[in-house]
Amino acid sequence: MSLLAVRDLTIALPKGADRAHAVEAMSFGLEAGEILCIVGESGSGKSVSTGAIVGLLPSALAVTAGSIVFEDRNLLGLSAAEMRLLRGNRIGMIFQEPMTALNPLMRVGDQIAEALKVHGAADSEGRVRELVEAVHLPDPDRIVHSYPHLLSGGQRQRVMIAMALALEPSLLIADEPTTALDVTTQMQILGLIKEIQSRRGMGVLFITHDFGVVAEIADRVVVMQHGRIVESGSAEQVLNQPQHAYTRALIAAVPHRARAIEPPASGRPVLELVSVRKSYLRRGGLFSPHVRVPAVQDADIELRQGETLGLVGESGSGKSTLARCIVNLAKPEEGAIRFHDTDLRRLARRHWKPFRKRIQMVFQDPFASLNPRRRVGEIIAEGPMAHGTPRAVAESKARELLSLVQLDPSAAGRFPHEFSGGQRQRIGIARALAMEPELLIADEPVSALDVSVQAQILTLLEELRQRLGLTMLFITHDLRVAAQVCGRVAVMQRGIIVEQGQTSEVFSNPKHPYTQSLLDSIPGRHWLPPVTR
Amino acid sequence: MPKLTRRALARTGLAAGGWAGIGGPMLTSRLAYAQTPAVAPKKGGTLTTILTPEPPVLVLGVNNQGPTQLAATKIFQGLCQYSFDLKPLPQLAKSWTISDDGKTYTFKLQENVKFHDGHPMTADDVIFSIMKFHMELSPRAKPIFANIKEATAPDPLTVVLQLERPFEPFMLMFDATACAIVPKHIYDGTDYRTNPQNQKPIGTGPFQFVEWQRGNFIRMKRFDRYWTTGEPYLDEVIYRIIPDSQSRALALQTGQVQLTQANDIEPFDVPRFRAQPNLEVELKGWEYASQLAWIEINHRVKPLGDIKVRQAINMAIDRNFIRDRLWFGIGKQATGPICSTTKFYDPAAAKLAPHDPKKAAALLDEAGYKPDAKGVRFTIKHMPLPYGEVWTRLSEYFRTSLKAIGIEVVLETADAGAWARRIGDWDYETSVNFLSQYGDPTLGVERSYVSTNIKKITFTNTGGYVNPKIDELFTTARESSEPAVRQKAFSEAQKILCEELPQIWLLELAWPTIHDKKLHGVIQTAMGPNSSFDNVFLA
Amino acid sequence: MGGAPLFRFVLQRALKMVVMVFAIITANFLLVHAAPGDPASVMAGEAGAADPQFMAQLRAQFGLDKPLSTQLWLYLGHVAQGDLGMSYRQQRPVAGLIMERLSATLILTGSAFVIAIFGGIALGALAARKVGRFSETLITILALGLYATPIFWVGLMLVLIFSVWLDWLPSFGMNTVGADLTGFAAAVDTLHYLLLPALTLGLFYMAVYARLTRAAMLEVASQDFVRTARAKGVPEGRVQRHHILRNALLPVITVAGIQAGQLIGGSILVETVFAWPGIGRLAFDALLARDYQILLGVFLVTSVLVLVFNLITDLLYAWIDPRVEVM
Amino acid sequence: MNRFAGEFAATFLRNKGAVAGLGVLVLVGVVAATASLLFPFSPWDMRGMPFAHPGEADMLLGGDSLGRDVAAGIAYGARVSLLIGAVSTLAAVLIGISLGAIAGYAGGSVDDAIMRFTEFFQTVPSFLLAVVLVAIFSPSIASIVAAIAIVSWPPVARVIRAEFLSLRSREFVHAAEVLGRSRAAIIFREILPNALSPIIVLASLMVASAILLESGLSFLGLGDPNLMSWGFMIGAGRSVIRIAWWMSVFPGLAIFLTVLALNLVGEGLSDALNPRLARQR
Repeated sequence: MSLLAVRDLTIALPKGADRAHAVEAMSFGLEAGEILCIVGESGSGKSVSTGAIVGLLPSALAVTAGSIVFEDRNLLGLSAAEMRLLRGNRIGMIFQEPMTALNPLMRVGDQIAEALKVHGAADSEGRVRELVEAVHLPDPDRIVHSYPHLLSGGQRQRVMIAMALALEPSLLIADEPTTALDVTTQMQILGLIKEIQSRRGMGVLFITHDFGVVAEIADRVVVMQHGRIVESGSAEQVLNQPQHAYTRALIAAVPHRARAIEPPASGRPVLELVSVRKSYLRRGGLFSPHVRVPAVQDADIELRQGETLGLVGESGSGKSTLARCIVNLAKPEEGAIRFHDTDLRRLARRHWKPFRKRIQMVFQDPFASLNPRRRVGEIIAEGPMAHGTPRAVAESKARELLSLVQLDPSAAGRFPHEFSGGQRQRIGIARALAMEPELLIADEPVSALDVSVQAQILTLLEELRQRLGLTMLFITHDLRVAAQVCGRVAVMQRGIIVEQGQTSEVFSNPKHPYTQSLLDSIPGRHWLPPVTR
Repeated sequence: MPKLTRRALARTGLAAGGWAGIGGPMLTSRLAYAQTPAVAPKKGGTLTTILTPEPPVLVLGVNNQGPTQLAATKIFQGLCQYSFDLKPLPQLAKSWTISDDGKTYTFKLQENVKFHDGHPMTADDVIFSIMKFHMELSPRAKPIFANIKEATAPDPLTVVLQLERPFEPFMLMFDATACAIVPKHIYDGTDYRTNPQNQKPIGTGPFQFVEWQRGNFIRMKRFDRYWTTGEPYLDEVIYRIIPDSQSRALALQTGQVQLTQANDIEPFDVPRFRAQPNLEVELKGWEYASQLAWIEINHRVKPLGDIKVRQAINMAIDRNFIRDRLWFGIGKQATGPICSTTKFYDPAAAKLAPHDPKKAAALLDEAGYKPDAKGVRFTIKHMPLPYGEVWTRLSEYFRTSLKAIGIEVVLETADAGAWARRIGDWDYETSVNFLSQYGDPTLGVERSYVSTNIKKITFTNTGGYVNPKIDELFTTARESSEPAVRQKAFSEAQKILCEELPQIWLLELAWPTIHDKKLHGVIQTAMGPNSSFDNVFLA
Repeated sequence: MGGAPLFRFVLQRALKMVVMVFAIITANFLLVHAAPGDPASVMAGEAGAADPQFMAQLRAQFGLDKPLSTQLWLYLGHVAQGDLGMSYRQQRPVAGLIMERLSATLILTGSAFVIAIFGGIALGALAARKVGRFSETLITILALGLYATPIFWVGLMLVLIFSVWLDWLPSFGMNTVGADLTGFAAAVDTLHYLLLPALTLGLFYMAVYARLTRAAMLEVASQDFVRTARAKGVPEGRVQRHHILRNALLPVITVAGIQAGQLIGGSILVETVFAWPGIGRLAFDALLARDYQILLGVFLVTSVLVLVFNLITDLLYAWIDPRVEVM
Repeated sequence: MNRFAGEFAATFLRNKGAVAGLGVLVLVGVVAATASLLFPFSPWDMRGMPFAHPGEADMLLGGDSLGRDVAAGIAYGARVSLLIGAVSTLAAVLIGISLGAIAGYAGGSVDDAIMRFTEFFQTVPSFLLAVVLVAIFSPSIASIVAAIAIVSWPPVARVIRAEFLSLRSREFVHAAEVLGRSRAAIIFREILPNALSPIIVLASLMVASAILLESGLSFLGLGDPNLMSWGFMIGAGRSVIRIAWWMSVFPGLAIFLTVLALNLVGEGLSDALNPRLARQR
């Protein structure tokens, strides 16, 4: 008998949604001691199905058919009170966003103790400490008495795991538990989950969109698309011999093609950063004075005509700040930012204007980077118009650009919210290209996108770069992406560029230990996706 | 009905012994009022009543506002008080004589009068109060007391005032509200306004000050060494400060207070209280004050200087409506510049044109003020009196009445501060005003009409009316010591003023005094609730 | 929060408050003196007669004959020494006048605040808990209704019901005069008088806090940590109280802090209806009589009260929310 | 605004309270607009006996202490109340938006200065300040509107500032900056339109509180004496409440309904403009 057996689970979406069911006829089993990954892109129904298992579906959704048998009991037949007794007791859960998943007003220790208390277990301090130690949190005594905001994301996720494990559940449901974490942290958390799972023989239901993570952790895999399971099997099998077209497409989209080694760019330097320094004044709290926090320290970068430089680092490494300094969204305190032979840092706002045409930027969040109240056509045309292009010219150009980024020119009359994330990112790219820039700065342009869309955008950028001869600064936290896109990379850690050089050189022979640890943390780094097609 | 106790009778009887003069046999009226006492006086009890708005201080002279007078007359007393027909009655003065030339006034004081701090009251205190205290503090008393050539005290209980010129209404200046007797030993040589004792006033009255919680209440208790033995009857008098008129009415209705006076109760509530069986509503007691309300007109503003315009306005207004609908029958329609309760009122001379809007419109047509397309002849501004709701209603009625004859009235609200300033600065077109007449036209009427009193000060002839004949008539009346001569002058003045209408007189005000029927002796003189309450009792 | 940083914080805030208070005094001084009419003319009006000499004498006595800037300078100097000046009309130190009546206002607004905050949070929490049910609708309607009714109107209706019809509670004043009660009896007596005005003032703000609490709870209920709590198997009641309500209180506290001033302002109306001897009424009467010193004093005292209240709110916030310290 | 508007309308219309509120507001608006047709005479005209009971002398809602028609007063008063509510709110919103936008966009010491200024207005009790302002500049519709606007802009400034602070760091604003657009274009074309939805909600509530504030001022005798407003009517009627309850009950009801309606509409707007929260209802 399986630990968990889901049969023909069907969950209806409310009327007016884009499809009838969030999950349709879903069946799978999970054995004790096994890690099952449910993989799918956003909207595939993978999270909804776990909600049904633990009885925490949003009120708008309802299970219309199927059964969920856990430890010989059909969970769908249990009352809310009975479900509550199972949750946190027999079934533990961890979620995606560690930053918001803990009650900010409760001490960490109290939150762990609460998990024990509500199920009638002894909530002694000793037990809480034990749990904290079990998830390898440093300085358990301090952590137990800390409030969540003092902990890093990885630490919080460990607290979540400690809480989920408090009563030694037989089933752990992990819903994208590492998605919001940096790669190095992600690797540690994955290791921890695996360690605990093998020690306790739990069944783990692991939701993810990342095939790298799957390769890292899964015993078996279920692939979902549009609420249906399209393929399932052992990890080995699904990863290396995917059967379903969708699975194959997903795997193919994982960036893996190392860029062909190019000769070092020999053009004249477009952009030179010399000893750029930028710090932030962090507002003190009620009781503490303001603090100056360095964000970028002594950054030196040279970017030559036609090359793509990758700026790689984890969150908080200062890579985005550096990009913002280049386009004058942030004012560096020291150093020079030479664009051709002009030091941009010293320019006043109005003298900056001519350079706006020449340096453009693509942003990370396709939802936040387009003004929701403006039509797409206006969004693209407004840049050139601000620089004197007549409206009619700018608008017809906007339609051309829409075709260039493979959107229908009729999109010009619509609003951003009518488009998907990938489409919006294309609009963002079109907006930047409308200025006909020499230098394009792409700040994590694909990190908010699903893998398949990510691949399309990367391909588009590469095509455009070659066609238009763009020089590009590409900022990313994803080493796979960097490897695919960039000729050279610079690795940043805590505001300092620790290493830079040819991509192949840096990745195959890292000089700096941090670069090494980044490379070691690439999920599924030992797995080479099969080249289909 | 007002009652007079045996004690009071004995006192007045004593005073009746052989004093004569122009003041004449002054006791008749009070005696006439002394009807059979229905209830025997009883000692004890607390009278809770209302004061609104809260006075700034309780020393008469330092402040002479209405509420101050109400409360402070229990603490301070004057030399005399007045009967309903304005004859002087003794208070701190036991008796008085006036020389035949009308220039020498001799007052005999009551014996055994003590201030609340135990000091005996003597002629020195009286002379100090008249010649220094009120002379400095009271703009009303100053010009009259300035006429005193010499004040002397032949003995501690006699005061002799020697006037420069005879002044017939002089005896009307000696009640507590006009000239309260204050302790010389406390005030002499100090700044009267800032004397710390002002916060804990000391007088000779039947009640002594105990406690004042600002915004809440003023408490006074019986003064045990009061100069009339056995009085006062009440143990305590409490004035509660209740700013909201409905709360005041409710307090009276529920018996939380036993007495309301002055403007405590809005006129429209009075019928209700008349119907309440345990309460009694009295309208007498304001004969000395005799307040006359009018539409204040600034003659400098066109076309208000035009006599025809004023006559038209006069005819546009229905005084019966004002009395019956706004004041709910309280008060009396004005017939001229002098109240019917004031001396020298002449019913034959004081005749105003009756309410007649048609004639009013015709008069305006005739004077050349033709209505425009919207029916408006001209627009004037009007500043309502900021003393309560009924005055606002009055101004609204004024606006409606004038609209009917084609005069547009725009109201401009001013609070008490702004109102007083703007009237004093002549910065108004029309407003409403009411003034006390203090029993004699020379004291309270003349000031509003003579050209010599056109000043940038409130309660002068702020409207700027000028008529030499009127100036002459009032001067004659002021300077003559012959009542007949004075009457003639006043009669003629009333006739002229009723034709020229320098102001549009509306109503002789009366203020309802409403009290629990258990409370006796509230209204006995023309001072009404401003009397000392020494013989008021609960039974 | 440790001792030293707390001390430094309070010190900094105190400095800021002093600057703010002087700015307020200056602005109000200029505003109040822009009013037409001065105390001398009002007093002359009240005296029933006046002459120019008398007026000039009054103005000289009050210092109103000096240039405005000199008057302001003198006033600021006095305030810095803790002297709020003399009331023109009452001839008493303003500080004393205000102090006499401040406690009445504090009692009134304090109890109103307690009624408002506890009642409001309770009702709001209940409404959030019962979303979509009848009791939620009832609470929402009640809150909206109270929110939409003029405050003095509520006062009048309460008086009509409880004083006139039922005769349970006195309709005006603050205590039974002459009863000479002390200790507990006096407190009970005052409580009798306090009930209606405090309720009148409190109900409006109760509606505000109820709405706010409900909204905040719904907002918090959608946050991740609530899902975490449920996933731990925490019972619903505990989820509501320990996780949702505690977090939802933060915005309520913020708003309550900001509204402290409004509560004092609103007490003018309530003090008028119930003849409550507080400073709101004092200020209004002073305004009508152009008694600048009192008016300025009331502005000063209420501003200080508001600032102190804001400080308390911030400290309370910091005490409840551990994040504030390092924000 | 095709789909935007459609979704907005749909969410709004789902909220029964908001629809009812809108209905009441429309009714009040219609009565205000047609007052001179419904009652072709001045609301100050004396039409019958003082204190005529409702229904007497052709006065549906009775007469007041001078025999003026209460119903006419309410109809004409609707104009004044709505006018005062709308104009003062508009003024407050304009002040608040300007200051809040400058503070939020400029940041730094400008922000500090403006926020101190705002705090200043929030420190002085607002009703007290309104009373003083109206008293000093003598009660008239202009001074009342100005006073209400002066005491009610700070929340707008705070909200706008907060929105600006958050929107300023949004990527589409950065994009506009990188495109080289002018500051004015960024403020007015990019940020402001996105900051308005909380202001729309706030404004509907501010109109409501302005009407309440006006009635409070009138209650203290600080209303415009030349305009028939609901606050004035209550002020005039409350003292005779035992004789003529209808004089204060009906205008009180008018205020109550209008303010309630505005609040309901405000909530509906809030839900429709923040669909995420609305779904939880």
